[in-house]
Amino acid sequence: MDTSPEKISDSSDSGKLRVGVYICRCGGNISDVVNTEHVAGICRRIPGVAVSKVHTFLCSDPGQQTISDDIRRENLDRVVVASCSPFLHELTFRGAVQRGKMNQYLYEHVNIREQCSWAHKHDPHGATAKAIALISAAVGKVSRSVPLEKIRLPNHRRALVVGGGPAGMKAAADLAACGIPVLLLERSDRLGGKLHTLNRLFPTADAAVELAHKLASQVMSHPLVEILLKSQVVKVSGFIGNFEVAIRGDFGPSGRTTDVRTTVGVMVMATGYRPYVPADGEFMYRRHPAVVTTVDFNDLLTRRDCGEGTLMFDGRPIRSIAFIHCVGSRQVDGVHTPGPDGRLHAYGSRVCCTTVLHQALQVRRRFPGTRVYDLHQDIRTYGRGHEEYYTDAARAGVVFFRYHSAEPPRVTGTNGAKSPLRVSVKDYLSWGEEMNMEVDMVVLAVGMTPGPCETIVEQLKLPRGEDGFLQEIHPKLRPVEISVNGVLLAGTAQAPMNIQETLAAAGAAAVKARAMLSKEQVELNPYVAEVDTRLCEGSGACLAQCDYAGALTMTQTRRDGHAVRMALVNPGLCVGCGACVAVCPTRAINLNGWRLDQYDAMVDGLVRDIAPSAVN
Amino acid sequence: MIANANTQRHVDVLIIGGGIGGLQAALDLADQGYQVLVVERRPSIGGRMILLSKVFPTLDCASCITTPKMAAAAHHENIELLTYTEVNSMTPGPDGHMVVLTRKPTYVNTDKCIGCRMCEYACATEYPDPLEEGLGSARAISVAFTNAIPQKALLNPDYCLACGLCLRACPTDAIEFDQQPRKETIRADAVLIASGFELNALTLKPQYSAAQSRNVISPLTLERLLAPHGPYGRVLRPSDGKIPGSIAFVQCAGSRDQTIGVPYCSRVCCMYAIKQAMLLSGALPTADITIYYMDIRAFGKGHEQFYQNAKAMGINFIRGKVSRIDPVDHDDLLVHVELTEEPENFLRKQRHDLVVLAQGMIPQWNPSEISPVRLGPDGFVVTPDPASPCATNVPGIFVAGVAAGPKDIADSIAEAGAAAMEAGAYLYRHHVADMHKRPQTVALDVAGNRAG
Amino acid sequence: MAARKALNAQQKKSLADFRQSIGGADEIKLKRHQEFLSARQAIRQALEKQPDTVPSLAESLHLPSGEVLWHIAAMRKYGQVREFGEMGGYIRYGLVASEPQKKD
Amino acid sequence: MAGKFNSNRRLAIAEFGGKDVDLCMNCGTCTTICPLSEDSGGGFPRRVIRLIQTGRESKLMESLDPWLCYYCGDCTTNCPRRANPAETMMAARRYLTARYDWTGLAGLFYKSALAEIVAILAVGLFVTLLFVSLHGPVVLQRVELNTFAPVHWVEFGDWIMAAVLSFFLLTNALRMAWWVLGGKKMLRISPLLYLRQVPVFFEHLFTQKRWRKCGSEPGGVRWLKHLLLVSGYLSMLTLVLILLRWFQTDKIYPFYYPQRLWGYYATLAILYPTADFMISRGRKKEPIHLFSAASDWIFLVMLFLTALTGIMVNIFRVNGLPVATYVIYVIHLSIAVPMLVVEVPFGKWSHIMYRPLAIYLAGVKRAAAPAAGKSTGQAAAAVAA
Repeated sequence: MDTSPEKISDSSDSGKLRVGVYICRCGGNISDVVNTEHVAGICRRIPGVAVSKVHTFLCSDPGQQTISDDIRRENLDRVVVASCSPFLHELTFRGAVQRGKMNQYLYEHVNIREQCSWAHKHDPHGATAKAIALISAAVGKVSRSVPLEKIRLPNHRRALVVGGGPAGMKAAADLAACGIPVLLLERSDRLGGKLHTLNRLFPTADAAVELAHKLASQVMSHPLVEILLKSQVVKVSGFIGNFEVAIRGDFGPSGRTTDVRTTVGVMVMATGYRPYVPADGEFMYRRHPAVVTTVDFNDLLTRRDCGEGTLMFDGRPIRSIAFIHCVGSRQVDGVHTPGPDGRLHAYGSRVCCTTVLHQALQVRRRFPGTRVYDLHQDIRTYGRGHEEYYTDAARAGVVFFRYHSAEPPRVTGTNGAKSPLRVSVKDYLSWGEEMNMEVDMVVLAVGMTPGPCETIVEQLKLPRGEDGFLQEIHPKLRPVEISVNGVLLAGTAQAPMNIQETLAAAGAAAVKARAMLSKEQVELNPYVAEVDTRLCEGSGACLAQCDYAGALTMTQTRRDGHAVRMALVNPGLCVGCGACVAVCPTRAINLNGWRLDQYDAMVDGLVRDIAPSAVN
Repeated sequence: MIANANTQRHVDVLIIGGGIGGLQAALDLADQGYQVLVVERRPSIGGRMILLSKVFPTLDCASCITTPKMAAAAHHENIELLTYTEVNSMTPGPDGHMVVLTRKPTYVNTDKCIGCRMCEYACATEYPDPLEEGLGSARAISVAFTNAIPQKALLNPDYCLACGLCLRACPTDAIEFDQQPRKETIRADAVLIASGFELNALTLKPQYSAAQSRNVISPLTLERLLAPHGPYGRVLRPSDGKIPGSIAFVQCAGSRDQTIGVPYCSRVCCMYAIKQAMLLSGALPTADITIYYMDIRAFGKGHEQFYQNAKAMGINFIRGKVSRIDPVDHDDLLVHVELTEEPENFLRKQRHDLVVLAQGMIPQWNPSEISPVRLGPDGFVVTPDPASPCATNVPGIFVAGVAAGPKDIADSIAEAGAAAMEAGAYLYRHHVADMHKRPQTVALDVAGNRAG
Repeated sequence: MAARKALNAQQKKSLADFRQSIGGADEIKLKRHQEFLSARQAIRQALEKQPDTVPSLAESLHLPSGEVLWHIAAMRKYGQVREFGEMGGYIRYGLVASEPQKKD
Repeated sequence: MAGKFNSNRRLAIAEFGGKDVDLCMNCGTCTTICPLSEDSGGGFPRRVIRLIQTGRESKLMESLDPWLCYYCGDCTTNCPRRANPAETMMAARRYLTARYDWTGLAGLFYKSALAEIVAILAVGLFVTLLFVSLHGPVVLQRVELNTFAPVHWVEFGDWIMAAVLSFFLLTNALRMAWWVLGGKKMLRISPLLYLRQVPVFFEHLFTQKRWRKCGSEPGGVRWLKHLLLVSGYLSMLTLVLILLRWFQTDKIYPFYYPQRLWGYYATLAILYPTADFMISRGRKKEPIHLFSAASDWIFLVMLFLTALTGIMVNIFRVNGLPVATYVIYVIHLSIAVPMLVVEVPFGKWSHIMYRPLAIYLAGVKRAAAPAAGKSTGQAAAAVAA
């Protein structure tokens, strides 16, 4: 292949450019496989490259400093960083570039960790060659970059909180406390959510209802919080700062079901969880009246007619209870069958162990004559004050049995009769011996499954994790944000949590929401489609391909004195997917930052033969 | 930005602890427009996390998560960092909290130091580096670590021989042997405690023979061994540099044990042991790796799958609490354990090259000695109001992360956000009450549009 | 390496004051430093002959193997030794041929 | 394996001092910290604890584990839940002693200190009354103990008492063997096997040698003290039961004469350890001494007082104080007899028989079931080896 520098500078302006290439060792993550020094050496040969350096941790402060210093000192006008996934650090380096007083969109990120060193661990030479090719492509692309500016759109400084449970109330209260108006939606007719189904909270033994009242009074008394009960989102579109929401509910003067539309800047998803419902016949559930879930059992314990001294259920005394842990949690492929949602609940539900011990302890304390058996896999009393429940339950005489997931306990009994239930378990606290027990009641410790939020999830295309819960961007970098900018996660919509964790997550979501709403305008990345008004012939092919309602529209305008139909992009709604670019017959539509000529330059860069000698 | 000290000044929030929790809270508060001062007792921010290898359950490298937050905090216009600084007292008053700090002498003028490390290369004295858990060496004057913030040299007077070699080597004359500790008083409207944890002593249980064998190590030591920039650049055992062929993780070695005063669960040990076991099996593909445990507490998002993956990878999980570890010949260790799930031959003495003790998490700092902040019987800060999980008993003092009980990184970060929110709301009320200070309310109509 | 500069009067004074304030280079410190230097020197000399493993060095130099490993780790950090393959479950370390150089 | 878990029954181990057994989370620390567990192969104390937690009485009755524990307390010191496994083992021994005893008196005494004290007082009163009504002539000029209490009468009483005690002890031992060897199955074991293991019984009875391994510290001292006590007790028993005519005499031998030396040895061998044990129990420094049941105290006090009054009889006699000698003699017997009658078959002292018997039975069990690989068989193998 012809690699004469003249030809390359013919096809681009690289001759005049000064590109800085920075290669990260990632502390060995990259340099253990990719020969980073060699890559840097080769990259110096790429036309236009003025600086090519290696650093151990480019993302560290000294690493970033090197880049911003070089921009000034070496007069760089383009920067390429070859490091980890752009998902992690593209923004980091854009910041460094900006600090060097360069337009941040003249920056290109190359992933030589996930795509080179990790993917080709056993082929260092190949990985090194691939790294060179990718950097070369990026140099080509960045050479064709033009300075871009963030898209600035008005910011509606108002938050929508979906869900009036503890997470929703907490997020709403926090935001309102900072002067941000909040619209709080709740499907049911009262605030409080699952707090009403709980009895005492662990580990403080505070009454759940008191907490519900406290949080509810915080939001109800605050003038900035508008509460809509018996209402839910039926339609949602838009983007950060500008979500258009249609809400249906029993509000307004007529009390009839009506729809209202409103605009909010951010949305907090506090849609909560649903307890797992055992399948018919799972541990005799729904086959025997005395097989209940921890939710049912909690109700029973709060009822006045549950007995004094002796626990009463269905008019008969309960003298022995077996609690079975991990019902609908920690399911194993091959042992369990997927539930009605088609999912295997492989995850642990975090709170059920302490819930069981909490209930078991209450039984032993309130009804000392009742024998309590606890059948678990692992006791996961992880939280502050939780281990005490385990110790106290043991001290109170709860007898523990440990089973393995492949050999779950078996519950048998005659259908519907008031006969005792028989529970058999292979007990690994007794060297795997089979244990049989007759009990009057079996309580199934059910886990959490994602709460109802289908409409919003579908319309905003929110991602769910393997477990079905809403998936955050990154558990540590951006723990309460989801890939749709402006939508935040609060509480058990994201994952099983206990009350304190839920409130903390809600606070974390609120703080992000407040930061997002603190700006006069929202800033969006400029990676959106742009129509070349000289070339567009109004074919409408782009519109047919566009998946994002409102992102593309056709307008009538005048060109050279003629009325023409032309495509128009709404930059707030365009996600930059590029579907329109591919179908335009006149190449009139392009994606900023990813223009077609940049792709051409990338291809040229990929095949550029700059390393004739073998990679060592 | 890195601070210059004045004698007394005012900030909106003073954050105690520059670890991941403190930094996250600082960023969240600064993004809301508050002036934040972060006080860190060590030479660099980044806390424990910056010294870890990779983190569960995503197996991201710890540096890759921590360094950008460190850099973001260092560059944030609303954040000021004071490293190598201790908090002496914290007194609530009508005008906020008066916090007295001591800035320890680094013997290096941070304005002049350019972090070139010439002094470090010139220095002739080395000592076991506490940041490497004693396995690596540090020189008497050195930059804390490669990606430390600030990148400034620091002199350790305990090891300095006052030979003057560094003075001669420094290109900017930054070394100042006449530095003294400086007191400074800060008036802060709110204080956020994010002082983190330490592990209880490795030698706490003499039955585990950590005083007798260098191969009974702390999990933080193993983090350093696994870290890309670790002391040996690979996993070797500390007694003699052997490539370990058999590694044991002894869980609940410093928690869930009433004989050592830590009855609670340290919450993270199961997961980091699994993570370390996975990383070890990557670094030492032929090694036998065993985790001795009582309950595997993989409770968080993605944790159970992580545990199942580790089992599928061939890591041995044995249920039984190790009662004793005896040093035997060739620096090996004999682990006494009952395989509680085995019907036969359940009493075992298993030989291992290296043993990692899951020490218990205890608070790093006790604020009750210098302030009215109350602690629970476990020594962690209490948060009496269930509706405000980050508020302490003192109005205006908040707590986040492990200072309020053991937590993993993800939970600490979430809680830091919540604490920032509560501190922000507190400040907002504070400022609204005193409109002269900061008129910040925005009038809005019902539809949420700005009215003016 | 930066050229060694002469100290000015003020620097000399502050250095002398500092020496006094930390109790001077007292005997314990000096002894510790002497031991450190002699161990480091002995290891360097042994490695000049040929690359070696930690236990083997420890045996021939009559030093605790943990201490030898610490020195090797330090020398590795400052670019003075590198790995020369594996032997019997241990790494062989040898001197870096060129001048000692800094890392990063 | 069939499910033997009895969900309707909890073993009443708490009444015998096993108050913390429910706290155990089965982590296994106790079993591996125990210096005897491995030799015994049985995995105690956790196995015993688990049997109690799950209410499997028949398995517990079968188990020899409680008798293989000598209570060093290491398990209790190391227990992360403070579930006090050592005391659970002690309680299990009390429980088993009560179950072996067909009269039900052992159980009654363990559960009620009052009952035990009343029984002791009753027997003591009976002995006192016996002397008050039946004693011989009281010679005041010089000490004539054999006139006051003729030795052949006393000896006769001794023999009757020995016979009664042996009857209770042996029937209880038979019950123990019945459970341990699996009921009727014990009849199928060849008498030769029983005979062959007899030396094991006596070896362990006299030496208590397994104890040497018990406890991490203070290595063997407790065993030596205990051995001293056993030797003193057995010496005294020999003197009283077999050599009484030689021992209870009005003749005053020279100091070095074996009869006096033997007596002094036996007295001191009882006095020193009992005093030492009582002081330790009072101080509660070691785990073994932390929890003292009433039965522990009663046993020690009675034994101490027996030896103390015994030596006082001798002192008064040698110094020629007739009244004091006769009175203290009556007191001595009023303490010694109830101590023997109550404590030996029904009280704490019975362990002197059950321990070696357990090791003996383990040997028999192993010999009878050569292929046994399971817990108790294994224990037997290891113990008898």
